[in-house]
Amino acid sequence: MEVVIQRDSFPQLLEKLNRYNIWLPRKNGDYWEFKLSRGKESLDKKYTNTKLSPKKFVLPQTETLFQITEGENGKFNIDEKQKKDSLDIVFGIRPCDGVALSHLDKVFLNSFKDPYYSKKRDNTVFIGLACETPPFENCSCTTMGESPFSTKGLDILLKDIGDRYIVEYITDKGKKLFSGFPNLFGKITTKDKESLEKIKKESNKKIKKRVEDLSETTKKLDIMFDSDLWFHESQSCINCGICTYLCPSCHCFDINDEQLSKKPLNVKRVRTWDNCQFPIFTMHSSGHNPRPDKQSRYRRRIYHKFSYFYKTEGEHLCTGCGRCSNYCPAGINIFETLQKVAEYE
Amino acid sequence: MEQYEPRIIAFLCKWCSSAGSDLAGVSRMKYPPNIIPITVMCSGSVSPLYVLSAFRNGADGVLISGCHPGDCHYIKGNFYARRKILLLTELLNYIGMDEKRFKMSWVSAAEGAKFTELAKDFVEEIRFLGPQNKLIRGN
Amino acid sequence: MNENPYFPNLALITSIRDEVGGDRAIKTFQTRFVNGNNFTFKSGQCAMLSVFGKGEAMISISNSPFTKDFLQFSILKSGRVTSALHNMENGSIIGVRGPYGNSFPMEKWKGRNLIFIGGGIGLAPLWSVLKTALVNKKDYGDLMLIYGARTSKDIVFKDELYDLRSEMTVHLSIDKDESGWNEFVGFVPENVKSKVSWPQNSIAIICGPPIMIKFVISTLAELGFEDEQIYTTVENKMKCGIGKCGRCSIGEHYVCTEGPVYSWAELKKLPQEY
Amino acid sequence: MVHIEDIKKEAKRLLKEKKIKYLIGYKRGTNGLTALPTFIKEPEDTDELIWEASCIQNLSRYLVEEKKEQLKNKAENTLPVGIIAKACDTRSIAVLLQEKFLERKDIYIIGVSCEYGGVIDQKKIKKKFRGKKPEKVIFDKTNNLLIGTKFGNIKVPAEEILAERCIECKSTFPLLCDDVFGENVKRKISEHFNSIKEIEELPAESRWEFWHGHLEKCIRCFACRSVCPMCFCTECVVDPIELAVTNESTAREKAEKVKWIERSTTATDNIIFQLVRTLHLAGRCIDCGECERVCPVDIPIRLLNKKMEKTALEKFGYESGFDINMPSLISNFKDEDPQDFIR
Repeated sequence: MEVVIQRDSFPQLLEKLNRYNIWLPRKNGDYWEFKLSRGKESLDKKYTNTKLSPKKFVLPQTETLFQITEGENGKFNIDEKQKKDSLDIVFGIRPCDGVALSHLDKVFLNSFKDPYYSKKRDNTVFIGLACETPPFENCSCTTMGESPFSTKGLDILLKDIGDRYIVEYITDKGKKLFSGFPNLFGKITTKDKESLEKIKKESNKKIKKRVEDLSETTKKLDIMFDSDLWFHESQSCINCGICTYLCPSCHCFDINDEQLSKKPLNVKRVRTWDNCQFPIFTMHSSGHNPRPDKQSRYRRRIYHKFSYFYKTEGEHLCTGCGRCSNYCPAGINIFETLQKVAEYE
Repeated sequence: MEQYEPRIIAFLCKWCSSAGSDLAGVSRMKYPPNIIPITVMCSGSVSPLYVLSAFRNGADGVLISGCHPGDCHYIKGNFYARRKILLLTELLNYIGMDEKRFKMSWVSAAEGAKFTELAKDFVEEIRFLGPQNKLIRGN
Repeated sequence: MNENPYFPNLALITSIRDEVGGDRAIKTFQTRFVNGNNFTFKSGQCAMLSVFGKGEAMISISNSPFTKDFLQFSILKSGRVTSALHNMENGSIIGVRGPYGNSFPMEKWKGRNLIFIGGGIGLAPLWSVLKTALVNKKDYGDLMLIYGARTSKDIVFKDELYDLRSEMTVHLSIDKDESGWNEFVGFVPENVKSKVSWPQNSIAIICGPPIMIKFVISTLAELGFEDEQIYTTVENKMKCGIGKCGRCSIGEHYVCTEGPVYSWAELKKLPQEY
Repeated sequence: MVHIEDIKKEAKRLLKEKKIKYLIGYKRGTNGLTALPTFIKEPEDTDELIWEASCIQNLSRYLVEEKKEQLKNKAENTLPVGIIAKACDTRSIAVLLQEKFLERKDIYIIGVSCEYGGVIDQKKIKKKFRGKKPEKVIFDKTNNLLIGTKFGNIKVPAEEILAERCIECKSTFPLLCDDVFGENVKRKISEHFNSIKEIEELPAESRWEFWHGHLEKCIRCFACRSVCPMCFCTECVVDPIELAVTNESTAREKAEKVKWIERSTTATDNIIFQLVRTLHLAGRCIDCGECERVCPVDIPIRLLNKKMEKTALEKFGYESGFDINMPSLISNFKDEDPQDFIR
């Protein structure tokens, strides 16, 4: 279902929602990030996309799973900390990052449902903002078979058509959120629909497809595990964690105990982001490492995204947001690797 | 209201300063119990990481004390310490940690009185500054 | 049991037995849950043990599912968590969650001869399946165990191995000769070569260090074993145990959910990242 | 003037005559103006080499990677590795030689002088040329830059688009070179340590706010550590487990490894990580500015190192990266070292 809201009415909408935590994209120095709203605000017209992906709303970098305290005569009490009950509303999720949320859902809500993820997912409303122009040069959602107007993973999608937004409700959760204030929203007109179609067409045109045929890439991966392409592609890699930490779909994590006090024992079991590009990620206690060099780690990242995940979930674990390639210190571009794989003989 | 009692970690070299603090003890010169001494083999063996770790674990002040120049049991350990600690002092100051919370001193095995005086002054100084809350773990 | 898959259920250590001493010490622990009964598991599965304040480690369950009143783990002292476990006493409380992973396809093996091949601490995961096979001895053909350790002191389950000889063939080996040792001297693959002669209708189940597994597999292939006749268990570093955290992955498999038991026919097809 | 054709010719010769194993240099980037590292083995591939103001990276990091691989594989190095190095890059190689991490015979340095220029700051370019894509940057001798775009040349004062470190550069001429291209010229744009003046003059509380605010954002991607040629330890204090584990490591060694900081990205632990890194780089950092360039959350890491550089110079008269025979800053002392801070 689609309705329309005037751009001028947007601050009023925020005001009506002010009992919730509202997150808006805001500029911090040179880059955008999600910040708590200060009240009557609009969505900045200059907004491109956040540098850090919105995965932190459902998979924070640091998250306490539970606290373990030692009681009398060696007994332990385990307190499952799940304090989050308030609703978070995030405005300005780009459709690519919405797609990433749908990937994370596949990982965390399938067998062995993750209660921490699931609770945060339920208590967050993700409001997307379609891209009328691609925010970055490396944007390429179309390569991944998605579009700048994709609705996957989102609750609501806003489409900017100049002086107003077309509001598309995707989930019931989204619909319910705005249902209390009908007078802010108007009916969508034929003219609105026409201008949307025009913008959509333009936008799709502006996004470059960076890999001609991704299905070819996936096919080729089956036969080129031992290729020396991986050595050459990863030669300039420096083993940092930028690509995976900025990636909206990457979700590997670590679990550690952090002692608050020794006697009586008080421990937090903490989950933090982890990273397949770090050498210690897979290292055994014996020192043996199944993926000992950067070539095998880079290969792992590409295979996980474009072969393994595709085999198990039927989708590529990439949204084409381009963050890894925009910010790689060594300038490694994932799309170029994928194209080379597709052309591999 | 209860008086605030600062916690101060003191890294004392085994050969001079630790002996100096012992001398203060056996001579019945009372130094404040706020000082928690940790004996190290040499002031030169104190890594800046120990200092940061002490603050992280709740120290309100950190003292490093070694032999006077020329008296080091290992000939020149305290000279190395002097360089390292100056760098650390400058850096902590630069990031806005209160420089008064971090001190270095030369105390020989015979200077029980100097140690007592130093300890008293340091504790009072920190008491005036209040609890250290910048580099506390978990924050 | 708690619905939260990360929740460690409190368990009491009811017995600790020293197997091997020294730098690479091995101890065998038995545990019982503080509240309620043990979970049911199958041979080959693992459990995540926590020592609070130190962290978690994935350990294979070494008793047979038929013994229901305890869970048994034989643990090599190797890192932070396992060292902490070695420092524990009878009556200490740890956390246990699981069971995780697949199991040995014992139904499928009915009517076949079973050859268990283990090295070092690798006997622990084999022990569960071996004990289960002994309970249903009539379902299987001949049973044989080939087990090797670095020295005679590094042999685990010594007493039980002695008792075992009355029920099945047991071949032991050590890497270098020692006085008083009158069994095979040499590496496990060599022992396999000298003792195994009947690939027909047999299943070989291997567990040990990665390098041993590799060589035993090629030895068995030489002896005429088909890929489908060879089974092994794979160990990779694990953190979550439920197929999410990403580090135990081999290709599209997560060892904690799709593994740890693989036939060589299956494992061969995956990237050799273990 | 540096002519890229000369560099290509020399590179080709070195590879043809098998004087070097391979060459680490720069090639045209595909993503905007920035050059990319390239590893050339075949003489005919030298045509892809470029030299311009977008050759930002300090390639000596890859010498460190090469050395680590060698150590791991216990391989003998037969031929030196060639590297194209700017003045600052040669200073980092100098420190690696001074610390005996690298051996002089294992590297072949093709030094290139930055002359009147330096390298550009991508962020500054992005801001300045919003919408227009710069294609070429040329320096003239008057501290101005000529930027070529589709819309013609634009003249910009150097400090507006040069990287901060280049503005404060001590010397634009490389040292220790086997081959050198370009002239040794004097040029000065700004006083040394100008960049940290502003922070130093703030009151303590504001300094704390500044650094706390920045370091709070750290996501511990460790790009700063990974890109730094001086961060060559096999094991870092911040790693949750020991990296230097081998088959021989005992369980006790592994179990008793001190956890100085936790993996949780709390502000305190982020600050401690960066402070430890800064201290470890004191007297070693040669200000190539790579850590700051790669930081995804824009922490001005360079300004931490700059403070140590200043302290080393002012208090101990020590300057890193110029003399490979000098004992390093903290493995040495002088009797007259300041001690007025000690009671």
